[in-house]
Amino acid sequence: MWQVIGRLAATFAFVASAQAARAQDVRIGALFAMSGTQATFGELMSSGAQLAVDHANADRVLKGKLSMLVEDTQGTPQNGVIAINKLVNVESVPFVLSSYSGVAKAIAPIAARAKVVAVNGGGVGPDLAELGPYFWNVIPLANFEVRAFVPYVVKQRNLKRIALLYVDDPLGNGIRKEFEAALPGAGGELVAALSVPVATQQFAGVAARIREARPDLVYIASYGAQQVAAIKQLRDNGVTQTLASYGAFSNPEILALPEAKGALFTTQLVDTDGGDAVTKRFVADYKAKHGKAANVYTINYYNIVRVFVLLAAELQKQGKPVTGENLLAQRSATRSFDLVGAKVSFEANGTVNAPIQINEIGAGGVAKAVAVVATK
Amino acid sequence: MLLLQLLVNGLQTGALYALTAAGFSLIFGTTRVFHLAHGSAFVIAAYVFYSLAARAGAHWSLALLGAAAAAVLFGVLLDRVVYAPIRRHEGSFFTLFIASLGSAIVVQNVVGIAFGRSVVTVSTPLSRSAEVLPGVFVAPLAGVAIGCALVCFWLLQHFLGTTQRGVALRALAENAQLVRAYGLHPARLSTLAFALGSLLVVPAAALTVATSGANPAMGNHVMLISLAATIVGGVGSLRGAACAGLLLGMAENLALWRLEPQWSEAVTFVVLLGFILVRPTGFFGRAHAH
Amino acid sequence: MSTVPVEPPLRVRGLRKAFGGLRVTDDVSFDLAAGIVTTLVGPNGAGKTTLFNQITGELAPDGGSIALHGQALLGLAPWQVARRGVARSFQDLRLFGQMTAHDNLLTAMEPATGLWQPGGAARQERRERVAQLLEATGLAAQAQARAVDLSYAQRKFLSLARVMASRARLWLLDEPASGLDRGSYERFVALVRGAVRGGVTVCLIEHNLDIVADLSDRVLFLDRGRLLAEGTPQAVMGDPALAAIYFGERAA
Amino acid sequence: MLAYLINLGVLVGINAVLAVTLNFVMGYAGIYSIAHAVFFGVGAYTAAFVALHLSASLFVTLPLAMLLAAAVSVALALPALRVRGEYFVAASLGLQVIAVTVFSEWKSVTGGIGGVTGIPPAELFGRAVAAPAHFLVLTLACLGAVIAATTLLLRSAFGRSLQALRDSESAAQAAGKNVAAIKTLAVAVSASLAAVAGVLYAHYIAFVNVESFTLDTSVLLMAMVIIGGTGTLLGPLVGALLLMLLPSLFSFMSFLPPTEISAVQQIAYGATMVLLMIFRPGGLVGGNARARS
Repeated sequence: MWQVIGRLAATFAFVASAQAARAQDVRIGALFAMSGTQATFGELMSSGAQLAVDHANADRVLKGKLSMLVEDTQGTPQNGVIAINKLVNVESVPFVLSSYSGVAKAIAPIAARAKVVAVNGGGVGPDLAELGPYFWNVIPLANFEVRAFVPYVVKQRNLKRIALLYVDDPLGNGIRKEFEAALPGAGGELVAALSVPVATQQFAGVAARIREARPDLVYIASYGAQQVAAIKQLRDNGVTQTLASYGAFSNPEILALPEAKGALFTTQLVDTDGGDAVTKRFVADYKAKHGKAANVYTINYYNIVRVFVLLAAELQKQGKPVTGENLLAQRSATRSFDLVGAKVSFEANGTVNAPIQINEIGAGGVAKAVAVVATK
Repeated sequence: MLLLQLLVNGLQTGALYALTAAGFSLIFGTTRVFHLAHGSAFVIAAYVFYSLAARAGAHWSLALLGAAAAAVLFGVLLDRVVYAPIRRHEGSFFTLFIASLGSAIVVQNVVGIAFGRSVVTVSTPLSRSAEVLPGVFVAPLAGVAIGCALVCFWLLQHFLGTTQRGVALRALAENAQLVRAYGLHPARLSTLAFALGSLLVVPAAALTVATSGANPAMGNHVMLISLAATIVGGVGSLRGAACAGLLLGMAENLALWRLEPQWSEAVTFVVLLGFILVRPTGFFGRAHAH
Repeated sequence: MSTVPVEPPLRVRGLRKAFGGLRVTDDVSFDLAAGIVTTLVGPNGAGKTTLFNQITGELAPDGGSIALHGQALLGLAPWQVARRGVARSFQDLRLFGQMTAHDNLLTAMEPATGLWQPGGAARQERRERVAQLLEATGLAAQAQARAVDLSYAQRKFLSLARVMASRARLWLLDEPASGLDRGSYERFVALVRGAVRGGVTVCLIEHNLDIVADLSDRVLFLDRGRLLAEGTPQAVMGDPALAAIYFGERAA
Repeated sequence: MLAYLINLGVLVGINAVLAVTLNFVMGYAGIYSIAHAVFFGVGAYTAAFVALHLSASLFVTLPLAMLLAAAVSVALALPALRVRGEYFVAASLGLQVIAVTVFSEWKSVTGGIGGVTGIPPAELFGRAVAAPAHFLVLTLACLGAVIAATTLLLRSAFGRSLQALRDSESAAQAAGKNVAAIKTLAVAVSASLAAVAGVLYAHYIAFVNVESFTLDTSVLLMAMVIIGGTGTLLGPLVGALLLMLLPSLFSFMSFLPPTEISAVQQIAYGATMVLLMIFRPGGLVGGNARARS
């Protein structure tokens, strides 16, 4: 809050300088965790989004220049609300990129009230599907990931007793609900569900509780630095079972952990080897610019910006202003989008559906797909 | 077995809490400075240890020495540069308290800018537990922690009980006038108290970096625990602070037996509030709360 | 001294208090009679202030009784004792340091607790009385000065004025005249005499033997928590045994 | 630019309410509480809950929030009656930590870390106060009312009683002051007026979660009072204004990396607190008057 108050005031200070733009120019906003314990993710997401902005400007798809205003949320709802207020009320952007389930839930009503489209490509809390017409998701939510994951581990891997360590926020609570719903039907059992506060870094006691429950698999529903600490300390404190998580394990810091070897995690299926032009260009340019392969979050945020560019270009062609309301109408009118990795169509509630792939972290921190599960 | 495991964990946590709390208690008891920046000394020691051991690749003993030097330097500098001028003007406890709070905020953010706000760890094979009894896992570092605490307390007891300066330090806690009358210099003794008190956080800081990692904001937690332990143990009583530190570490871990982890900090402070309301002088307290 | 009242303003019987093994008040019984000045004397550590603290409710005695006009005081909080008409001063003064001299007195006249207090005529009357008291204690020019900024003698008088402001009928003054210069001392004696003439009962703790001679009607001699003697100043201070205790201790 | 100024005005106003009410207990009653954010939180959560489930009218949310905050304030008054000085500071710290746990865990009311979303705008006489400019007027009106209420109280007999017990509790008792009742009342007044800020905040941001009511907030509020000047009428206002404007200044310094701005601000606050305590403990407004023990 200390810094929050500061940010409340500070973020509004750029207004004066930022307004001297040409009338045709288009601006969108982005809410990323650029500092704090979640900064690694902000980096990944913004690099993807920025590449899409650069591509759009290079291709002159839009009349005028596209620019993206990045606001730092540190992944917390509080900072997210301050940032969305600025983007909506002061900057008047029609379209905002959102990340983190907690942030998404907090900002959605504000965006909806102002008829601004907010799109999530990172948070996977299942209730993100229910945030109203102005909130879209391009990432399959955790319910898809959990529902794909549970039958796989129970049936294919014969890991029936699952212990859940989850962060006490909308994401963690959402995932817990999914496990409670999905496990009994698949023949599994939730033998322990332990929640930890967002800031906790101590897991020795939690490890003892988990061991006591004698699970076959430990699912960690958290993110960022906390997940890194949890993996290391669970292993340090005698938890030898398979570890698992959702897409957050694709964090390079986790892949690099020796303790994470053998862990399973789900991601949406992204086919970067696909032959379509959009994917090829993204893969090549991203590698050229950042010197490493893109991660699923990078791709999602590239795709969000790309969805915006496609919709806005169409609106401009029709002579309509690029407002949140028109963007929403145009999305409903568009059957599908050519995005990196796939041709994607939105469901009526603003979510997308994609096959889920299950990855295993192998030697040297390389994740390799071990199964693909179609979801419906 | 869970209970036994939690007890062992509690012993490890409690040993470290006892050390930091004794440091805070020593400083508060002898100088009456409500030294909130005690947590900052912890953070500084932790990051210096991390820089030397993990980044520069120094031997752990060298890194420990560096961390100790940094913590002591910080404590002494704060006493000389910040607290001493305020005390000269007979500033109230509150003035000192705010100055200390300000210092803590500065340290937390300087460290945050320098090292980032994420978690840093020094990896060591010693943090890996082995099963000593069925269902009870103990890491070598737990033994190191408990051993460290015992050695430190023995040394401290020896110093305060037998050396001239140590005895003077204890006397200062009782009566500053008396000490002056015996020709001892309170300012110099106060420096000694800060040096010793800050030194006591070093083992805990280094061990924390090796087990769960450190971040710049953890000074807050250390400060809250030290303060709670000092009051629960009774102001002016090192033994009280140490026992209370141990107790709070145990309580925090044993709470996991039945409660979710998010309640553990609240458990500590319910104990603290209970003591303040029912027995403000703490376990071993002599000083009056008024 | 006039007729003996049916019930003396203050009656103390069998008062006992010990800290650990140390008896600070050891079976003390005495009366404070109306309209006279009684002085508590005794060497340092005799338990004089402790006795005041027990009368005012700051310290709970281990046994005995204290009655004000026949009503038991024991068990009451200090503020309740104060509202029954017992005012005290402190050896270390305990003025309201950051408040003005004027407000120090005004607040002593406003014991009510609520957020709103009756105003109007009562308020005007209080302000007038504050002015009178400041005038009487020689502090009129310092009315708007903060208490901490006053000189030593001025602070002593402010402390006395605060007692006077309370309208209490029993005053317990803890070394009120120590360290006063001659002029201030005489002003002090005059103020106390005036109050006593108005029917106030005064009990002093004093080391200054001039006061004992000038002002006291009766003397209580306390040593190590025990009441050793009581009587006229001449009788008590003239007793060589008591003088030996008194001066012996003082010299040490 | 105007939108920016209006937003800043609202935030300064809300924080000024908190600083003024904190100063009421800290500066005048000598109750050094590091738990003021708790009452801010109680106000905000009450407003959020009531506005979502009952009515968004300020005539409903304000009184309920104030009443509840006053009731909760007993938890702070209790240690204030028992202990002073460092002990009370420690007790208030404990209360702050416990309150944060309750705010995080009582999910049915507070929504946990996810918070309460979609709080409707405040209503006054059946009309929504949603436009930022209107909300600024509302905030300033509330600030004015809070300043008027505290100032009147401080100039009254009650205010003198408060200051008397701050300067010497035993002497205040000897002057017939019911110290326990006065302290309890003072804490209740401060808490219920702080709840006003919570109500405004909840309606303005339309979202509340526990992050706004942590120890950091309490410390920030304390910094506002201290830097402005403890026990002065103007001090908390100056402090709130300064600490709210400072961040904007930093954000104009383009050489600072944007992600470090908040850290640099905090360093500035922290260093200011230290320097003031060494050279000017009375705060900017308070002159050289020493903070009192």
